[in-house]
Amino acid sequence: MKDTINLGQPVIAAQGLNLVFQTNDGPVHALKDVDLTIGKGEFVSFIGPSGCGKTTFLRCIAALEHPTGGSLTVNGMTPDEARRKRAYGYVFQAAGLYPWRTIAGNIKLPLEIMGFPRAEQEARVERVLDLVDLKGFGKKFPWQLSGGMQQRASIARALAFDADILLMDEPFGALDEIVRDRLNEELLKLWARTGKTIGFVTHSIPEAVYLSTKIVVMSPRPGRITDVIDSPLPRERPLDIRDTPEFIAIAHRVREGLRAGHSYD
Amino acid sequence: MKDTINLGQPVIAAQGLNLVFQTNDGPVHALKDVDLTIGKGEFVSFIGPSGCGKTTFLRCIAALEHPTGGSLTVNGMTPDEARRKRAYGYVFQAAGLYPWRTIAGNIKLPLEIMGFPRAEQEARVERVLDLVDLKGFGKKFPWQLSGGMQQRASIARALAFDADILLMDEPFGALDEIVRDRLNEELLKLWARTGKTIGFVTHSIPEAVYLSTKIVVMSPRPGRITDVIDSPLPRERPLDIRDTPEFIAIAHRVREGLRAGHSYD
Amino acid sequence: MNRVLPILTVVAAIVVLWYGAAVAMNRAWVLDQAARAGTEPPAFGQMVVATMTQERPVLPAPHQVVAELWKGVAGQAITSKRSLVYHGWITLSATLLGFAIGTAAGIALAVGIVHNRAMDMSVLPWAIASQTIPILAIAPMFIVVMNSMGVQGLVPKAIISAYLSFFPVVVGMVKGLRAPDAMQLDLLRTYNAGGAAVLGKLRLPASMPYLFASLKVGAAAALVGAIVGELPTGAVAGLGARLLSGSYYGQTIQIWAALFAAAIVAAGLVAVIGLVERVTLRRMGMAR
Amino acid sequence: EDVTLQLKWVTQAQFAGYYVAKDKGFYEEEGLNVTILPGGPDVAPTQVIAGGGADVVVDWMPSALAAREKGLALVNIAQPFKSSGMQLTCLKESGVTTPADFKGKTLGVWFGGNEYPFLNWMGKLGLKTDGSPDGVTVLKQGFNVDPLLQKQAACISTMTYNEYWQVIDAGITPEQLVNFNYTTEGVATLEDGLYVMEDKLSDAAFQDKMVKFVRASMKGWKWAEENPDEAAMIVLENDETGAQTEAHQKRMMGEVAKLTAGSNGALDEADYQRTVDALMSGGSDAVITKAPEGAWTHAITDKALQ
Amino acid sequence: MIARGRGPLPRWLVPALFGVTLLVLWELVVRLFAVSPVILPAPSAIAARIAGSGPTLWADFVQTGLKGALTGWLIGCAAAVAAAIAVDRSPFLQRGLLPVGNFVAALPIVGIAPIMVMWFGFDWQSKAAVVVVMVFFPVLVNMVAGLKATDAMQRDQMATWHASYWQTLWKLRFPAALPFLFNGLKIATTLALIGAIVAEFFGSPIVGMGFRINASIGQLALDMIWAEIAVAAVAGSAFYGLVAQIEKRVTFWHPSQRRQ
Ligand SMILES: Nc1ncnc2c1ncn2[C@@H]1O[C@H](COP(=O)(O)OP(=O)(O)OP(=O)(O)O)[C@@H](O)[C@H]1O
Ligand SMILES: Nc1ncnc2c1ncn2[C@@H]1O[C@H](COP(=O)(O)OP(=O)(O)OP(=O)(O)O)[C@@H](O)[C@H]1O
Ligand SMILES: Cc1ncc(C[n+]2csc(CCO)c2C)c(N)n1
Ligand SMILES: [Mg+2]
Ligand SMILES: [Mg+2]
Repeated sequence: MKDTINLGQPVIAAQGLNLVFQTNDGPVHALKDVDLTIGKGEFVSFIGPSGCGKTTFLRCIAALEHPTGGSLTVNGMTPDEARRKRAYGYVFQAAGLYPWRTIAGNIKLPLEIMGFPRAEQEARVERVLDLVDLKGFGKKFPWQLSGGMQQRASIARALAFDADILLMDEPFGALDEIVRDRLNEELLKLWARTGKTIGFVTHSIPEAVYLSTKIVVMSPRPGRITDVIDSPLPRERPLDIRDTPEFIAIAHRVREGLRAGHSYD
Repeated sequence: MKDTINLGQPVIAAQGLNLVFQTNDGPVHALKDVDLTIGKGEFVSFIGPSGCGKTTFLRCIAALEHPTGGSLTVNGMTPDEARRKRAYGYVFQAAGLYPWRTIAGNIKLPLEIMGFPRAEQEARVERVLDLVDLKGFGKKFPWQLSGGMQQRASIARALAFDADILLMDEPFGALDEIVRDRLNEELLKLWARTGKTIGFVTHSIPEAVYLSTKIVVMSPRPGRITDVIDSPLPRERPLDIRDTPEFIAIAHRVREGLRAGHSYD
Repeated sequence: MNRVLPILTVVAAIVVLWYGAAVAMNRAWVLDQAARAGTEPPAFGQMVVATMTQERPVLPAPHQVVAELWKGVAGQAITSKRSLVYHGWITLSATLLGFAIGTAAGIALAVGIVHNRAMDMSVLPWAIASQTIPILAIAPMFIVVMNSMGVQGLVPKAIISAYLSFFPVVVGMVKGLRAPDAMQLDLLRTYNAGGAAVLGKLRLPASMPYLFASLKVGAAAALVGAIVGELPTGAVAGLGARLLSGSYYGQTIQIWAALFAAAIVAAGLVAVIGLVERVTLRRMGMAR
Repeated sequence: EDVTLQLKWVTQAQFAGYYVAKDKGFYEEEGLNVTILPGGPDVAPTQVIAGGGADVVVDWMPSALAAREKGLALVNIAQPFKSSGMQLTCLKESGVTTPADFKGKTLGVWFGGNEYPFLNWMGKLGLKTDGSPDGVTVLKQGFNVDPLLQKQAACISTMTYNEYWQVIDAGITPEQLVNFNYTTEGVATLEDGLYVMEDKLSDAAFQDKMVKFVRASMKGWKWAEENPDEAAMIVLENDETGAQTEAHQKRMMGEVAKLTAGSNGALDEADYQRTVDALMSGGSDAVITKAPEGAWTHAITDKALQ
Repeated sequence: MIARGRGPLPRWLVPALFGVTLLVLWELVVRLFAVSPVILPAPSAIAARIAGSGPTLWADFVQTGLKGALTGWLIGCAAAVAAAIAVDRSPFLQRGLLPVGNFVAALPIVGIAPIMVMWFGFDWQSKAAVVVVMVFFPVLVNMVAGLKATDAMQRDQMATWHASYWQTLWKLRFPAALPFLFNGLKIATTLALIGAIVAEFFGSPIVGMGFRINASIGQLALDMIWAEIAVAAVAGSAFYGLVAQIEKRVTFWHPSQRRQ
C-alpha cells in the first residue's frame, strides 16, 4: 500500500460548506466555503488555531450541526442518513462520561444501544480498557478518575464498537508524551487493520504528521481551510519516522500554514 | 539573577505527604510519601503519566483535598489558612465556566468576590481577555466558545487577580503550538514581573523545561515523586533557548524519568 | 446522636415558642371570661395555667395535643373508630394508591411531553388549567358521577389524590428529562439511539434529582388530595373526616391531633422517599 | 328493594329516625335495604339527587323550592320536622338585644342553601345584606361557633339542638346570650323533609317503595322520640368518624324530639304556605319568584299512615 | 431540528384548537342529550353568565386571586426560600429543621383553614395564611434540592477564591438552584389559587370565588360555579405562564431552556 489511497468514491465530500451561528451579539461565521473530499480509509488530521472551526466541521460531518449553506455528503448520503446507519464513532473534545455510570458502564453504553449480546459487551469492554491502559478501573465512577484517565475512557468508548468513520476531537490532548506515543501507535494499528476512515483533530504538529494521510490546516474568523497536505509518508510508520527529512518537511509546511492563519487576525 | 533561587523561606513545604482515596472498590493511594519544598518565586512544573497524582497534589496545596498523612505548609500556614488569605489563583484542568455568566462575567467573578472596585474590574477583564487573545468575546456565553477558547477564558479568570501562588493544571492542553508559545512567553513575563510562585502541570516536556526553575517528575500507583530537577537555565528565556544543549539535556532527563515511571507498572 | 440532637434542639425551640404563643393567644378568652363573670383577671401564674387547660383554645398547648394524639393512637384498639391509626390507615391507603397513579401518570405525561412535539404544546397548558380548578368545588360532582357509575370507596378518593399529585411530577420531570446537556445528547445521537434508549440511558438517570424533589412534593399533594377527597363522600372516615368533625364541633385539640397525624404520615412518606433517594443516588455514584 | 337516602349533614341525632329505623330493622320489615349517606359541608343534597346519587334526600324546604324553580323538580313526600330549630344567637356584650340593633353589626350565616331563611328575615326587617352602609355585614360562617367566641361576629346562626349548646359548652352562660328564634320572629321555614324527584313518583313501584320507606322512617322517628337516649346511642354507633360524644348526642336527641313532636310525617299545608309566603316576600331579593306547583304530595304519607 | 414551525403562533394555537374542540363537543353533548343545567350547563350558558356577571366575577377575583392567593404566594415562597437557605447555611439546622420542615409537608388545607380563620379572621388574611402554608413545602423541597445542584469543581473554584458563604450562595448556588426553584414556584402558583378558593369554604366574607362557588351550589346555579371555575383556570394559567416566562429569561442557560 502507498500514499494517496483514494480508493473508490469519497466517504466525505464537502462543497462550499458554510455555517453561521446566531448569537446574542451578532452572527459568528464558524465555517466559510469549506471544500474537502475524504476518501475511504483515509486518516485526516485537522489542525488550526483555537476557535477556527475544527470541532464545528467534525460536528457537521456527524450531523450534530446543520450547515447553513453548501453541501455535505457522507458515503453519498446526507450526514443524517449516515448517522442513522450508525456510521460514526465520535470522541468528543471533553470526555463527556455519564456520571451515573461506572467507567465500564460508560463504555458499554453504545454496545447496549446497538444491541450487542451481553457476553460480547463484557469482552469488548475488557479489550478496550486494556487498550487505553485502564485495566482495573472499570468499576470506578468518572469523578474518581484523573482528567487524562477520563479522556482515555472516552476514547475506549468510541473504539468499543466498529464504526466505519471515526471522528476524534483532540483525543490525546490531556495525555503525556509516552502514553500518547503508545496510543498513536495503537491507533495506527487499528486503522491499518480495519481500514476505517478517521477524522482527527489535534494541536500537535508531529502527531498530525505522524498519523495522517492528509492534513487539513484551518484558520479562523471566518473558519476556513487554508491548506490541504497529502502526506507522502508510507502507511507503515515506525515511531522514528519522525526524524526523517520528509517528516520534518511536512511538519514545517504545517507550521507555516498555522502561522499564516494566526497572523491573519 | 541565576538558577537556584530559593530566596527566603519555602512557600510550599510537603513532608511525607500521603493521600488515600476510599472508593467503592478499595482504597486508591493517590499520593505516597511526597516530600517537596518550593521556594518563593519559583516556577515548578509537574510532569508525569496520567493518573499519577499531579492534580491531587495541586489540590492539596490549594486546600481542596485533605492529605491523609504527612505535613504540608504554605507560607508557614496550613493550606486552609492560606486559602483564607486568598493566596491562590487556580486554573482547573477543565474550564469550569459558569453557564449563566458571559465570558467577561466569568472573569469578573473572582474580582467581585474579592471586592475590586467596578472600574478596576472592567479594566482587568479587558486586559486579561486581551492577554489570552479573546478580545471581543467578552459578551459570549461559555457554550458559544470552542474548547480552547473556554480554556483560555479560564486562564484569564485566574490571572485577573493577583494571587501570590498560581496553580495551573494543564492550562495549555487544548491550545495549538503557536498560541501556546505566545502564552508561555506571556506567562514567563508575568512571572518575572510579579515574582509569583507558580505550580504548573503539563504533559509537554519542552514546555516544562522552557518554563520552570524546577521540574518535578512523578510516577503512578502509588503516586510519588521520582525526580526533582533544578533547571540551570537562566531566568531570561527567549523561545530559541529550546535549541541549546542544556535545554536538550534537561528534556532528556525528564523524558527518562517519565519513561521509568511508565515501565514501573 | 449526631442525627438526633439537632432535631431535638429544633423541636425544643419550637415547643418553647409554642408555649409562649399559646399563653399569648389564649389569654384573650381568659380575660373575656373574667370580664363576663365580673371578676378580676387572674394573676400571671393562674393565667398561664388557665391558658393551657382550655377545652377550646385558640392554640392548644403542645402537651394537650400530644395527650390527644396519644389517646388517639395508643388509647384504643387500632380498629376502633376513635383510633387515629384506623383513620390514618384509611387515608394512607387512598394516598398510596393515588400517589402511585399520580406518579405513573405524571412520568408518562412528562415523557410524552419531552418526546412528542404535539404533546409538548398541547398537554402542559391543560395540565396547568386542570390544576387551577378548585377541587373542593368539583369533587362533589365528581364523586356523584363516580357513584352513579358504581365506583365507590377507595378509588374515587385515590383519583382525586392522583389528580393533585400528578402535577408536581409532570412539572419536575419535564425539567428533569430536559436537563441532560447538549454533549450528552449528542453522544447518543452519534449512536443513532432511539427514543427509548435516550430516555432510559440518559434522560431518566439525569432527571433523578428532579424526580425525587417532585416525588416528595407529589406525595404530600397526594395526601392532601386523599383528605380532600374524603369530604364529599360524607367524610365518614379518615383523617379528613376527623379534621372536619373536629372543626364542626369546634374541638380545636382534635383538629390539631388529626393535623399532626396527617403531618406524621406525610413526613413518613417524605422520609421514605428521601431514603430511596439516598440509596439510589449512592448506587448511581452521585452521592458525594 | 334498595333505597339510598342522602342526609343533609353528618351523622348526628338530627337524623336519628333514619338510623333507628335501620338499626331496629323497621326498614327490613318493609323489605327495604336502605343505604344512608351522610352529608357534609360540601354535599348539596339537591345536587346529589340530580346526579342520580340518591333516591330520596333530607333537605330544607327553602333550598328544595329554590332548586325546583331552577328546574330540578323536587317533591316533598314527608315532613318529619314540624318546627324550625334555627335561631340567631348573639353575645349580649355586642350590644344586640332586639332585631333593631342588627344594623351595622356582623352576622354569621350558613350558605350552601341554608341562607334563604336569613335573607328572607333581613328582607322583612328592611336590612340590606350586600354590605351597604345601613345594612348588616354578612359573614359566611364556617362549621362551628368560633366566630362568636372569637368575637368576629356579633351574632351567628345556631340550631337549638346543636350549635347553641356548643356555645354553652364553651363556657358562655345563657344569660350572656340573646337568642332570636325564627319561629318566634315569625319567619320560620320548614326544615328537614324528605324529597324525591317528581318524574320518578309517577312510577307506581317507586311510589310503593317510598310509602314503605316513609312508614318505616316515621316509625323510627317515633321510637326515637320515646327512647331518646337509646336513639342517641344508635346514632353514635353509626358515626364512623368516631368524633361524636355521647353527652352531645343525647342532648341533641332531646332537642330534636321537640321539633319532630307534632308531626306524623304528613306535611301540614298551612306550614307549607307559610314557608312559601316567607320565601316570596323578599321583593327583588325573593328566594322564589312564583308560587310553586306540585312541590309536595300527600300521596305517600296518606298511604304510609293509614 | 431547530427551526421547524417555531413561530409564536403554533405555540398557543394547538392547545387553543384542542380547547375549542373540547368546548364544541361539550356543547353538543349537552344539547343532544338535553343534559339538565343543574348537572352540567352548556358552555354557551356559562359564557352568558360570565358576560352577565362581570363585576361580581371581578370582585371575587380581586378578593381571592389578588388579595388571598397572590399575597400568600409571595409570602410563602419568600419564606420557603429563606428557610431553604437557613437549612443550607447550617448543617445543624439541615439535620434539625429539614425533618421538621418535611413535617409541614402535607398539613392538609382542611385542617389548616379553620385554624387560620380563627387566628386571622374571615377576610383575605386568613386565606393568604392558608396559601402560605400550602406553597411552603413544594418551594422548600425544590430549593433545597437546587442548592445541592452545583458541581464539585464550581464549588472548588469558589473555595480557592475564599468566597464567603453569602458570595458563594449568591454567585454560584442560587443561580444553579434557579431551575429547581422555578419548578417549585410554578407548582406553587396553581396551589395558591386552589388554596385560596378552598379556604373560603371554611368561612369568608360574602365575596370571593370560593364563597361564590359554595353559595351557588346551594342555589344550583351551576353556570355561576363554572363561570368561577373558568375565571380560576384563566387566571391560574396566566399566573403560571407569567412565572414560566420569567423562568425562561433567568434560566436561559439551562439545557432545558435551550432548544434540544
Ligand atoms: N475523588 C477521587 N476519588 C477516588 N479516586 C480519585 C479521586 N480523584 C482522583 N483519584 C485517583 O487518584 C489518582 C491520581 O489522580 P490525579 O487526578 O491526581 O491524576 P493526574 O496526575 O492529575 O492525572 P492526569 O494527568 O490524567 O490529569 C488516580 O488514580 C485517580 O483515579
Ligand atoms: N453553539 C455555538 N454558538 C455560537 N458560536 C459557536 C457555537 N459553537 C462554536 N461557536 C463559535 O464557532 C467558532 C468555531 O468553534 P469550534 O468549536 O469549531 O472551534 P475549534 O476549532 O474546535 O477550536 P478549539 O481548538 O479551541 O476547540 C468559535 O468562534 C466559536 O466561538
Ligand atoms: C358550612 C355549613 N353549611 C351549612 C350548615 C348548616 N347545616 C347543615 S345541617 C344543619 C343542622 C344543624 O347541625 C345545619 C345547620 C353548616 N353547619 N355549615
Ligand atoms: Mg474544538
Ligand atoms: Mg490531572
